[in-house]
Amino acid sequence: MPASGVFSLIWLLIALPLFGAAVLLLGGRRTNSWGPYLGVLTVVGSAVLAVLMLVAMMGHSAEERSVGQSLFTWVFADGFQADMAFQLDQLSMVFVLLITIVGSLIHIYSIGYMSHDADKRKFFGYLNLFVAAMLLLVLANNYLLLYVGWEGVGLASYLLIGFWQIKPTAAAAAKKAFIINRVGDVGLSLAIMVMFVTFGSVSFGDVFSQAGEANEGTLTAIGLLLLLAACGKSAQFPLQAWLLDAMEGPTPVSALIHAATMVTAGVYLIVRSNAVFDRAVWAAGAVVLIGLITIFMGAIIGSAKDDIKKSLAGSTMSQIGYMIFAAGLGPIGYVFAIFHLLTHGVFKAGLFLGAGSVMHGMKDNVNMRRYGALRGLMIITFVTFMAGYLAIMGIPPFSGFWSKDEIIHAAFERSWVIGAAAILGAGITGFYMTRMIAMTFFGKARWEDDVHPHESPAVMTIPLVILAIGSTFLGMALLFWGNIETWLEPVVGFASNPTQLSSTTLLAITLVVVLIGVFIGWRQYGSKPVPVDAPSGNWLTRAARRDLYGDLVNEVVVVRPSFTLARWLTWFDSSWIDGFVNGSAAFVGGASGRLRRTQSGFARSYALSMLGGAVLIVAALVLVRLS
Amino acid sequence: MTPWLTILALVPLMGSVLVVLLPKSRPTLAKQLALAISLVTLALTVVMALQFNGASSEPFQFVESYPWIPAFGISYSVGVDGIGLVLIALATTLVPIVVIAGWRDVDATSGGSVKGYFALILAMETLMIGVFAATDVFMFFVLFEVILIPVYFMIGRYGGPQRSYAAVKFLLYGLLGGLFMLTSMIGLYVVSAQVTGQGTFDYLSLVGMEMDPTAEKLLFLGFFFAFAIKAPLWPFHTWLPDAASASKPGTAVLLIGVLDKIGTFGMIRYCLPIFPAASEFYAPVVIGMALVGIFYGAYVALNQNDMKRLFAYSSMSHFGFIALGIFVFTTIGQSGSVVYMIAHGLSTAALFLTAGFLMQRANGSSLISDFGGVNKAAPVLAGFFMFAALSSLALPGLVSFVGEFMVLLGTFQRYLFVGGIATLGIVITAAYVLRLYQKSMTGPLAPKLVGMKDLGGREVIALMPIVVLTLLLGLFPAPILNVVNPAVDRVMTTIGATDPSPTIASEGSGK
Amino acid sequence: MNYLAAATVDVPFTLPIVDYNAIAPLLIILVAGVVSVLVEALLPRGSRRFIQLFIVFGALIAALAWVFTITGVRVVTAEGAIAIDGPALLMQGAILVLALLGALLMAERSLDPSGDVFAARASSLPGSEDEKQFTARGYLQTEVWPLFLFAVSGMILFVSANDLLLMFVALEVMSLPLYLLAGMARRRRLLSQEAALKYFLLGAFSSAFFIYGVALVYGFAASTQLPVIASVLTAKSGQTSLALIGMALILVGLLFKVAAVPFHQWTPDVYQGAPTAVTGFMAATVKIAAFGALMRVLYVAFGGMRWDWVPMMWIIAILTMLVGSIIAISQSDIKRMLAYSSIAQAGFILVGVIAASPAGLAGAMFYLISYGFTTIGAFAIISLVRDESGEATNLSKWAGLGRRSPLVGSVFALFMLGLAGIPLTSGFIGKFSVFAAAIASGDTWLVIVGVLASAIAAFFYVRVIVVMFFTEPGPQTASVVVPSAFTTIALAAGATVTLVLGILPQPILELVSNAGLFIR
Amino acid sequence: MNPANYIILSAILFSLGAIGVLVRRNAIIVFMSVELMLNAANLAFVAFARMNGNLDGQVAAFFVMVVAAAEVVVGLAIIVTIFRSRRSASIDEPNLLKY
Repeated sequence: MPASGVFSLIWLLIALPLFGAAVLLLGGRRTNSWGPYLGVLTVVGSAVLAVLMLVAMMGHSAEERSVGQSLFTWVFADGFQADMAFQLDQLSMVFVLLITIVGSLIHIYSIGYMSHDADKRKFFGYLNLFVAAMLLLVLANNYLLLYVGWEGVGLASYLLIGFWQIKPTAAAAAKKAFIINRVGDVGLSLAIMVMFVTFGSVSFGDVFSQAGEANEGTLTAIGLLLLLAACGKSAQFPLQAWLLDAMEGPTPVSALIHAATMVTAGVYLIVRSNAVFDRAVWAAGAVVLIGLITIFMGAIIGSAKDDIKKSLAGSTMSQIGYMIFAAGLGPIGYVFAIFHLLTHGVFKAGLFLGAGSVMHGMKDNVNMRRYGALRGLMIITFVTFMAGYLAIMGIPPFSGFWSKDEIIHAAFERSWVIGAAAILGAGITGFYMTRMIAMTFFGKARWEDDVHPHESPAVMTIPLVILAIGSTFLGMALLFWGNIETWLEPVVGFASNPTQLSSTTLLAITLVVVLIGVFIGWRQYGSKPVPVDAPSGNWLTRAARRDLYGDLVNEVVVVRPSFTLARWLTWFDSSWIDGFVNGSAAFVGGASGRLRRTQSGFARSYALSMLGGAVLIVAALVLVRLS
Repeated sequence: MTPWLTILALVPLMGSVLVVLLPKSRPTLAKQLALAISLVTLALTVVMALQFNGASSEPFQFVESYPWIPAFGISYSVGVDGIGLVLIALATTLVPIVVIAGWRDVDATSGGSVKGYFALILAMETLMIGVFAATDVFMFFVLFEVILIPVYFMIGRYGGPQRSYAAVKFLLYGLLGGLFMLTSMIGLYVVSAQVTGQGTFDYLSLVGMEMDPTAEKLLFLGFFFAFAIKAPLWPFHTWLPDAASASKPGTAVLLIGVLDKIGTFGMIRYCLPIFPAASEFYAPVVIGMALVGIFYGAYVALNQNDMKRLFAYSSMSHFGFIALGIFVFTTIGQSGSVVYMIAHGLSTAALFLTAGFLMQRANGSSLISDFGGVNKAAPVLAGFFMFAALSSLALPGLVSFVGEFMVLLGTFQRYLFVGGIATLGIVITAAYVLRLYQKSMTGPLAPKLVGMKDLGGREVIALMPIVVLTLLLGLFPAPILNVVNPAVDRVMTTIGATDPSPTIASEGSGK
Repeated sequence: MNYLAAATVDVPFTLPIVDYNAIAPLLIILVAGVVSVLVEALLPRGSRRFIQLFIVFGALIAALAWVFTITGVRVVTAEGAIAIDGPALLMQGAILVLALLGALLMAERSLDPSGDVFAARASSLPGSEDEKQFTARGYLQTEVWPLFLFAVSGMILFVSANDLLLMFVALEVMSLPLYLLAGMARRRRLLSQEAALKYFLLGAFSSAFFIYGVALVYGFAASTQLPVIASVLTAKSGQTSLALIGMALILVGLLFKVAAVPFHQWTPDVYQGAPTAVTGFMAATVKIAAFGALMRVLYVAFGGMRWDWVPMMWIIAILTMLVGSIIAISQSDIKRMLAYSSIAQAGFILVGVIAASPAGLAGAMFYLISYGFTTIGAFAIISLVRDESGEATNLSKWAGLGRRSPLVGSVFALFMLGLAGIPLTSGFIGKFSVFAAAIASGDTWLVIVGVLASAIAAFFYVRVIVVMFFTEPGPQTASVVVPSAFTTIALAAGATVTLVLGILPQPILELVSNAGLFIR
Repeated sequence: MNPANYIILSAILFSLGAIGVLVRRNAIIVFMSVELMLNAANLAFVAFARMNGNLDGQVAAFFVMVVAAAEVVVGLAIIVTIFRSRRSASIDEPNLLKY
């Protein structure tokens, strides 16, 4: 359906934050005073626009809810065309809402969080850039344009992780994130190429409508390549290593980009490409497997970290693992992947901002072993954090419960083994989240002497409160009021089989497992005093502290060989290739030096060479004649 | 009909002469005059480009032809197709930028003649316009060779400590390539005399000429060798790092940004249409060289401590992409290559100029290890540097992405695995570009840079057009594609290559 | 008795038919030479210079004008001894023009503080009392002019000699004065004298080869006239060994003059030792004359034996190009470097000669003309660069010269680029012409060697530019003397032709191709 | 006597002259060796004239003699000059110009 009415402003959704970014980044220091407000305003503007569009969309019947807007032909050559064109359908809509609303909250929060930073306009510029790119990602109507948003968010993420570039670790983390993401981008690039070679087009419409005609091998290849892309952006195994380092960025960034939105882009990609995955069984299976592995990796890492943000990052990996996992389940899972994505986006944002609020009061210390007993001093933070805590564990009726429960349910529809694994993951979630709560808000105070914990200003707590409300009620709202299944069904399809176990039994089992996790966590960290210096721990703890050796593997398998190769090639270049060039010059020069000695200065030797030449000429002529 | 191309070429030439004739005591006047002339040229280019008819069926537009050396069938013939047009536009755009950026690069105290530098730039502009506009093979060759001379002087006279070595290496390497091309070109002339009875260097007459296959292969080699040195493709590249590191930033911009494009331009304009069968025969070799170059350049760049050398190796890697796109014989690949040429010109300009501004603030050092923390001390400079780096790593949304993606897509379309492997190159590109940024711009401020100033107005003015163009053309590449696509289609028709069609569609048509 | 009787028998004496119109340029120069000798003998010292210059320039211009009026003449005259045809006239004209430029250089008197670049009296001992007196009295040299005129007349005869014997005479008329001129430098007398001695001895040695070859060919063909030799060669095609050896020896003599390897070794020594003006004159004109004779002999007389001499000439050409280019790289004296360069250039011209086609002949002639102008200009500049000990020919003294004197530096750079064969200079068109001819004749590999040699050669030409422009001037840097109009004109002519023939070569290309072939 | 023998004799003389140029150091003797070579040519001319039955060769011999005389004039002048400045007629001694 072509865009009309409010939908003719789809481009404005992106343009508003982009404009903000341009003004802030080009304006320089003079925008420092009013720039942050402009940044907030543009994103809020987009959010308002998005809500208006939602309302308009709800006014249409299910079949007419997808609208397209084409601005101009972007890249074209014989047989190839990619338009600068947008598509706003139900799936995009929920993403747009998530991005703009959570984005707005985080922008507002950042006003307080970044108030003392000299470069805050830059920060807001980057954030705006991120929002614009993310919106482009979810609004694009073809893969190539999606790619622009895809790398755009990667860039924004890079810029924001490295925002405090003066810290070498931050700069290194930013670079690492970008490069690992690039590996994923290779997957996306190649997927686009395979699509073009197969379908002659890269627009969603053409690819999905023809997907049935392609052979399964091709579709599997596309699926796997898209999965690679998703792994990069969503920090799934084996490209997970960057996310933990990304916590070097300011906390609002972690909340917005590395929890709520960007890292979920992989989920979006897979769900968006459901037409491909539905017909590529192996690729879908790989998605499930990757999701499962990451659920546990993330959870284990999250259980061992003392850095509150890194622990949350592990949790994020794990939760996105759930989404990927759900997306791999096919039509029974797509809806819930998105559902969990939305609830997670809200509660994880709340958790991160809560963590940020704690750090704000703790002089930016992130070590949970230096926290403790903060519940009395930061009441709002504590309460909102608890909302997120309960939501992430899936305690009814908090929002995470509804979405996670549906995923576990769907997993059981596929097979009890993966279902059981999903429940186990939920149990570990209970453990590490309890550990976090216990170390941060309960127990004894373990602060350093010069730290005076205090509650954050209203500009930070208000978003916390809003997110906490979201963490509490969003699940119910979406499920019962928003009818998320029927909303998304026209785009992603929906199917459900009855499972062997009744949903009540499943629910009970899940809750029991989670509570076991909570219990273990509380026994370990809540009821016992927490040592300020971390005990060495068992092998799993040690491994988890080192991100399960993800960096080590990268270092040994990729980085070191690359640099060795680079050094070797540099040597080869200078000694052999350039050596050959300079060597031939030196050879000629040397020949020159020797040959000039023949010019002895003695007339008689010249005469000899003349005579010799004459004899040779005569001999040669005669020989040629005789032969 | 207005002789647009001749006017366009003559304006900077006259400007060059005028600048030389100025008194030595008026260096500022020389700069102002050079700037004015280059801006006039740019304006003329814009006016000309607006009159270019993208849909025309003529192979060349703005055609002029006068006999020059009839004894050898040589004429002064100019004309542009879309490819030539955009490259001329690139040259005339970059020249004023280089003039502004290089405003203080040369001063009388450092022993260099100010007016000489700017006169050389203008002379180069003439030659660059001519080389892209020539439709006579001999004329092309002449300009191709002569252009070495101003660059030689620009490197040798105004360059860094290694300038003599670099200049001589550059010139000799270029001459060697040119001489082989000369041999081939003469061979072509002789063949044309045998085939048509009248030897000619006219491009359009030579295209489609029947040749003995063996002769064609040999003649192709001569041309290709010259272009491979110019572009430079692996393994003929070692002059480039030396030349780049010894040059002034402005020289390097013109050298790598525009001049080296003559190599890839030559491949698509001369190698392919004149020697279609040989091009096909050698395509695997060229693709191999290109592929090696992509990774080789990137890996070596990863290990460089000299910024300018790093850019040189990075360019070599990019030239690998460009050559790849040309020799896979797909419309998308070749269009992509042309876009990539423009994009690379712009990103090279951005890189070298920002790096140049940076180096000025560090007493001319170009060692990465001498830098660090610039971001804090000079955010504007760092911002431009970031942008240049992103442009170099082909961030989607920038024009380099359009080029790179089209090249990869075109490659993939023809050779699945080559395309797949080449795509991996984007990771290493990111690695070395970001490593450079990390080492030079982030972290604590390097001791050498204490008290450094951020970019001034002039420097920002020089860089801004590049940024704007890179972004604008990245989001709206139609101005390039509209004129380049028809030209590429013509090349494809000439060499008789057809694009592979999508599997689904072809199955559909097969049914 | 018989002998006496025979003497009294009235043998009818037929007057040889001489087309005086066609050989007038030669006669003009010869007569001028004789007059010049008389001037030297009869007139007082003070008035000689003006009159000599008048004679020299008058004769050269008159001869040149005459050449112009008789363009298109194709005759064999003087009983078959002299052939006036297109190439001959063209090369005569070129020799005359270049000789004009050479005369301008030799007439220059404002360079050396003592007034002249030539020794006041060539025979006087360097540093002797005798010499000092001469210098003190301001005696200046004018003997060079008759020598100069005779040399020019020899050259003019050399390119149109249709008879091997006459060619030998012409060779000697050309060479003998040059031997003397080489030894007349005012500064660095020992070098100059050594150059003269070497030049003379080796020249005489080579002309002995030449004349012995002529004798053998005469034995074979019973004639020394080139067309006759050619026809006898076709008639007696089975038994040509004698002609073969004779040709080889003749070629030795001619290749010596063109400075082809391995007969080249005199060149560097003579070029370096001789007075720069003489070197410039000699480098430009002798090359033309020698190549003119070489081509006439090869094409007219031995065209039928092409398959015998082509392989040999291939090797010589390759050796000449490579040896010249390679040795030049390690030279530090600029005159010596240009000498090796002239050897390399001879190799390139030989490529055109070997093509043995109209295009090859035209190409070689074009190359000769362009090379002549460029080289004479280059030597003109060398004569300007001086320090207190005379000409500063060591490259180290040229450091930064281009920065100190941009105009002179740029012009010299132009000459270097011209010699290197960079497009838009005459050298490029020259190379292009000969290479094109060679490829058309199937000598592709020869051209590839030529290309490689050009690349090597480019290095040392370019090095001069490096020295002049890319190095800082230091205390040892020589200064540039401001010349009088004489050198300035020669210099301007050299530079202009180098540039114009590079950009608009068509008129001269037409000239050389319209000159047609040698008359048989 | 067979005229061909004269040719052989002339070849021998020519070779002797050439060898003389190579082995002798005194400039005068070197020069005389060159003259010997010229005279070998003269002998060949005359012998060939006899064999060919025309007079051209004999005329040629006269020309060569004249040229030789001219060469003597020039040559001796040069040799004398160099002898005056170096006090030696060795051709190995002037050896400043080399390499």
